[in-house]
Amino acid sequence: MVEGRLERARSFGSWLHGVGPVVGLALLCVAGTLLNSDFASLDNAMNVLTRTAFIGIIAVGMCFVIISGGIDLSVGSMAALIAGLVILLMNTMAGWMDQPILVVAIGMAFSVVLGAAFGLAHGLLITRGRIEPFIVTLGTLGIFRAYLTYFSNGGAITLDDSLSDVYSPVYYTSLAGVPIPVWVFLLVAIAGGVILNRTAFGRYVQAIGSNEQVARYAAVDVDKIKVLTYALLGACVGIATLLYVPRLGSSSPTTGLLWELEAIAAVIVGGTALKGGAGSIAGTVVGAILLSVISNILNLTSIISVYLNAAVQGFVIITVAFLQRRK
Amino acid sequence: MVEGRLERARSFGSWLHGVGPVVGLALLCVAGTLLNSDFASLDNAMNVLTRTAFIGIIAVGMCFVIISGGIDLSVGSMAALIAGLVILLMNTMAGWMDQPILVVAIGMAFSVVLGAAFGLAHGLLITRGRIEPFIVTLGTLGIFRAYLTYFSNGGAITLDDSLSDVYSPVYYTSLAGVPIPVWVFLLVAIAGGVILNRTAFGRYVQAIGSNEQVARYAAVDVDKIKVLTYALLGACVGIATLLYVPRLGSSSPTTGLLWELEAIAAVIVGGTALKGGAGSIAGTVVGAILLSVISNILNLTSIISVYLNAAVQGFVIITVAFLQRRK
Amino acid sequence: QNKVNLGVAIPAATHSFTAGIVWWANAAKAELEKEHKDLKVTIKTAANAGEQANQLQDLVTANKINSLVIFPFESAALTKPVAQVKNKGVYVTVVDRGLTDPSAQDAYISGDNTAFGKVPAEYIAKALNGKGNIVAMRGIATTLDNERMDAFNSVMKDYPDIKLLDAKYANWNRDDAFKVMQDYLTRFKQIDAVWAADDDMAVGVLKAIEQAKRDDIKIVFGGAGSKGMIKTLIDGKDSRIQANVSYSPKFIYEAIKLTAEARLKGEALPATTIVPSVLITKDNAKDFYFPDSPF
Amino acid sequence: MSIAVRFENIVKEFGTVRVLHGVSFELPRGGVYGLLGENGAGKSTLMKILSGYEQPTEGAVFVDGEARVFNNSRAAEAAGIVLIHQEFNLAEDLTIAQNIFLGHEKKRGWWLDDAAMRTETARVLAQVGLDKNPDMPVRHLIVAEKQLVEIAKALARNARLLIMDEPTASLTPGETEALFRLMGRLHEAGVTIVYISHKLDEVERTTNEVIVMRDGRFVTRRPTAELTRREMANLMVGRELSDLYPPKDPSPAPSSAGAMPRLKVVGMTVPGWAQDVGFEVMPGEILGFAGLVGAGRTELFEGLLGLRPHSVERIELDGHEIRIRNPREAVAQGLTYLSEDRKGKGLHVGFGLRENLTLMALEHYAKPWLRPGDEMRALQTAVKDFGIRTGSLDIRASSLSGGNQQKLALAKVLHPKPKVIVLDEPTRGVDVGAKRDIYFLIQRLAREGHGVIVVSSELMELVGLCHRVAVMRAGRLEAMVDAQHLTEEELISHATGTKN
Ligand SMILES: Nc1ncnc2c1ncn2[C@@H]1O[C@H](COP(=O)(O)OP(=O)(O)OP(=O)(O)O)[C@@H](O)[C@H]1O
Ligand SMILES: Nc1ncnc2c1ncn2[C@@H]1O[C@H](COP(=O)(O)OP(=O)(O)OP(=O)(O)O)[C@@H](O)[C@H]1O
Ligand SMILES: [Mg+2]
Ligand SMILES: [Mg+2]
Repeated sequence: MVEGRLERARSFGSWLHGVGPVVGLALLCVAGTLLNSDFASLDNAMNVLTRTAFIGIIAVGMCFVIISGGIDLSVGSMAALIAGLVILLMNTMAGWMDQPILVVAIGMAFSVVLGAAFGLAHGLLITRGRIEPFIVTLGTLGIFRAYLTYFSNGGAITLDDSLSDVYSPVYYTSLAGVPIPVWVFLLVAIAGGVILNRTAFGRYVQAIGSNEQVARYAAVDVDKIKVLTYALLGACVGIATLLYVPRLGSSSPTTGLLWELEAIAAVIVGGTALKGGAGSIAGTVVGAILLSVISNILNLTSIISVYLNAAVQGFVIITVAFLQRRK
Repeated sequence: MVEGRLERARSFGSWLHGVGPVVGLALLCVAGTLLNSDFASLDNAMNVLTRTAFIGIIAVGMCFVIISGGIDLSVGSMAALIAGLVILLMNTMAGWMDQPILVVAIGMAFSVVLGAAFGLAHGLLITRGRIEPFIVTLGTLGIFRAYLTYFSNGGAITLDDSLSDVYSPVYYTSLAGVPIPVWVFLLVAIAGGVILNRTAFGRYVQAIGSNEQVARYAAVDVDKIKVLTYALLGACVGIATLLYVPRLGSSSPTTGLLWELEAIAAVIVGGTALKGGAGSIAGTVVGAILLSVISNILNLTSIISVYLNAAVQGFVIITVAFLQRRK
Repeated sequence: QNKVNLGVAIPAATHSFTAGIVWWANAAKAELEKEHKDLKVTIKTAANAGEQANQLQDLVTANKINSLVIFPFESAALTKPVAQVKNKGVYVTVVDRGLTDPSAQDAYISGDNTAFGKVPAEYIAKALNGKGNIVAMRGIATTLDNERMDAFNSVMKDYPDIKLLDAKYANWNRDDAFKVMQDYLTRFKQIDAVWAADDDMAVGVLKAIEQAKRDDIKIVFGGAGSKGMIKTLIDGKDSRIQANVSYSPKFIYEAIKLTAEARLKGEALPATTIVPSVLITKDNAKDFYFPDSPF
Repeated sequence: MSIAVRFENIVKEFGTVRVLHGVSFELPRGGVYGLLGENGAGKSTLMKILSGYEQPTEGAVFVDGEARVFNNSRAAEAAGIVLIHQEFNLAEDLTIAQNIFLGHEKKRGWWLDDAAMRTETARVLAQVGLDKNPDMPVRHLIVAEKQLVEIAKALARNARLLIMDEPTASLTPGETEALFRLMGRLHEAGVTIVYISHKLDEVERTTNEVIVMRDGRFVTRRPTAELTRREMANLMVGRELSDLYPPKDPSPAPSSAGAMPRLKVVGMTVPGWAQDVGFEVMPGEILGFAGLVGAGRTELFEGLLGLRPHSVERIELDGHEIRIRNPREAVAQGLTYLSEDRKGKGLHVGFGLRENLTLMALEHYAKPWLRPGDEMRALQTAVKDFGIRTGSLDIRASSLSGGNQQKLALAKVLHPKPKVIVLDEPTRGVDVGAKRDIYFLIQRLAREGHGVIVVSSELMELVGLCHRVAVMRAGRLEAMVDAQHLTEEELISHATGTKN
């Protein structure tokens, strides 16, 4: 009896807690609709979701890394470098062969493989090299962007027009009224949720973040799992990039700037603790959407000085976090 | 016998560990001298130390926050906003009264007080509001910079010439051959070291970072100590700012960009773990100097493409961290 | 002939325009050092004002320069550091962003930020016959961006029937411009022209318009004359790209060349040289097309 | 000097769960009181209330006749009430001296007086018999040493009422003796002592009076002299307990008689901890490991699992040579290890019970997706099999009482169905009833043909349970005592090296 009540109280508490970002998002949506009726249009919703897709997909991968007790500051640079390399590869291949579709397909595969490889390198430096993830990825943050700048001479690397025509539907087409990036985002999020909550790997990730020592004693291959989380994040960055390239068909040293902060913020706003141990993919998705809705609303209205946009974002983030603060 | 050896081996390990950044710095200095003989000149050394002073002073404060298990992403924006507000205040006061020295003195005091106040606000939001430090300071990162942009109308806030003449000696004068900012840096570092290792406050900061629950059980006023660490960091930002203003005499929305990353990197490169619990001010100072020596060497040589500067920095940071990796 | 040790301090290649600056500076170095044995050029790129100030110190202390060409990261912030360099007897040429205290420089070579805002305003106003809705993009909050925006607004004051619907920051970044434009399109049902204020941002703007399949926008006016946009203009590939305004990073090349050659001869430069920003249309576009530059 | 305490109708609720239902009793000044009760009876909770770590939901604590409210431990300590925690409360990054004085730093003016704190620390460490440099970080201490630091911490507080919550759970006889001598001195000096332990022989030896709690209620109090251990046990569990140890099965045939050992280890060296140790355990055999604190037993087995750098000549499992580089390979081959450090190495205290239970055997539940339903059923079975007492199955492991956490940890390492199990201090902090359950469980495992290795500092337990006992001293295998010679005296003499 008593316990039943307790359980209910507790699960209500944790429900409220989990539901914090959702409440925040709902309030924002109401505010958005009041400020500009176009906010609630389907087109706008699709725009917002589509542009959330990149950060959202990266945030899903980041969620694993953060739950396992790690961090990755390099994702923005990594995305930019992958985009640049993929474009260079596709442009080169287009000179050799005459099947743009094949070229694009190879480019897309390359994007994911490259991302996973970069993630793997991070993982190995962190586990074998025994270096703090913060340092490793701060280092590669600089390295990736520097190489992109080097390859592009500081300018933009641009996809050939012929390829661009073949590739751009990947970003601009809709299936059943929903743009492809949103579908991919959805699939990645579902896959992430399933992996985190329904596989041994996901359980191990949580166990490592909660207490690495205990996990090691419990026969968890801590190093392997950590390497895998970084590789998984890398693959997510690769997927985000393969959706990003057809959008503007170019990569430049400004591509992906501060994505790391956005992705980490999405995860944390979504209710995952920075120290790891536990977290939720659903929360992360909501967090990512919430962040892009804020700037969408700011773009749709002009009630506040443009100078203060960042301030509004700051206030909203803090407020949402306050709504879901832990007891 | 066995124990003696073991003891020795262990303390040698921790000595090596602590000495890692120093070794890294020494190697860098050798490399610098080989690449450009002027590197080893006194002038150059003073230049490097002077410019390290800002980040170094902030890093000393950041070291406390990180040891206590927190983080502050807002320091760069905070410095920029403080600089802007201090300049506005001084310009306004210069209109009222005719004693530029007094005006500058008031401005300097205001700088430190404002920093401490911002830090206090962070601390209260984190402890009373029970919000993750990452979120709170990510929020204020945006808020501070937005307000600076607002006050400057997107441009720069510039110190009046009359004041500038009075103020600039604070940055440009030397005492006993050592520029004032270096003296201040030294004092702040020594004070930081003493506070961390010789006061109850410092002890509590380490205890909280190591195990908050244990600290709470030991009747340590965890919330108060946390608030104080943020206020201390804020005051350090204020001090750094009061040295920064006479240097460039202006503040704009690009002032202090990414300082947070540099300050955190200095702390971590200096051997403090991001999860807190233990760390050293000396290491932090060495870390900060190391980071500016890297870019100094890059400035003094032109062997590598300018595009790759960031890559070199990344490699060096990772290498130094590797040298002092924990077993 | 004098020996000239010339330092060049410019912003790092963080977006296309500054990449052009870096490229042209390197081109000048390669060309001039080959031509003159007595000339040494050292180029430093900085990611922020503080770093640039550091580099000035290093150029003087360690590289021992006697002439400096600087593209200040920020006018106000670099005034004092540049003055210090000049006090050490270095000849200083300032490019593009003028210092707040002109006595800190020997010569000033500048692009024309006023024209950068004025030219598009005039072009758009005329093309719309003084009537219509426009939206604008702004870069990163800086003095320079303010100058351009103010110039644009001052022209538009004379056209009361042209409505500037909104002007938001898109950080001289393609992605941000894409997002801002998407939201403009959601918000405003009738837009006649877009002042994208930079060719990078224009790329994002065009993609957003394409995606929304909107045909009300007749003009997208970028700025600075990147090779991609100039090519589009020459080829007439996009009816919305009708004109551009020159603000070529090539002026860093001119500045280095003029300074180096004058110093080699021991001469001084005129106190101020303005490289005019002019309207680029299909007719004169070829003169502004540099396919090898990254910009 | 000493103080008296009275509890009046103390009620404590966590959320809506009531764990203390109005406890009232008195502790007159100067006595040594044994506080007995099953796991989860509420002993630790009541003592935390007394010492300011928790606040009662209802009721009051009277100290020397005066109602007092202690808002934190510092307030209680100011009144002379000091608690030695059951679970360690040490900041791993700080040194021994820093931990001992945490929250009570000695100062000279503004500055910490480290020299004085170091001297004082050396003094209290000497009292508890721990020979360590006060400047050593606590991270480098082994479990028993941490326990001694906890005790030393309390001594440095000048207690007038000292509460010891299972202080000997991780101590071996030597340290325990030293502790008892210390208690004797404190008692003479007039300190009131509350002693909580599941080791009834210790309670019998050290206390004047026992107080029994059950299910959050006061049950009874009796002068210790009037009670036998069995009576104490019966009072605790509220029913008649039969023999603590199961009847011993005959020793299985040794390998010299041609049988195949389950596990055979030859020439195992863990540098700095254990040298050239070899042993074997037969199917159905319970092999004990005895030794003083610091004898290297824990490290030997951590080395065997690949958790420490080590070298080994040969490991055989059922006659096949195997290699073990990490715990995962060990589990895969059929060897699991229960750590003595429950909080630091044994359980994810922030996880639910289900996640803890199945962590080592997740592949059984991942086909390829995990099935929480199956896991839940496994938990229900385990709760029944191991007698884990908990109101709900849906709580975090940290909300279990200490003994119940131990049972959960045991269930966890048995979950992958190993062939050989190494149990390091399996009954630490477990009440007699539960201990008995665990002993019978160990016997059942042996009967099923498992090889069972029990590392324990409780000699009685080894004598009562094991077929053979290996005794380690200073990193070497000193002796292998077989069933005929198995007595506490024999084990102690080998462990201390006084056997000639
Ligand atoms: N923080 C908490 N939240 C919820 N329940 C708790 C908490 N702490 C203790 N309990 C519950 O209170 C009851 C009493 O626990 P307590 O630790 O006092 O038992 P104990 O008598 O010390 O047992 P043991 O002999 O195992 O140490 C247990 O059922 C336990 O699960
Ligand atoms: N912190 C230490 N520094 C140096 N030597 C140590 C330290 N701790 C233990 N030793 C030594 O290491 C060896 C093994 O000690 P350990 O306590 O791990 O053995 P154990 O038998 O597992 O003890 P326990 O009974 O606590 O399980 C001993 O020789 C001991 O003196
Ligand atoms: Mg207890
Ligand atoms: Mg042991």
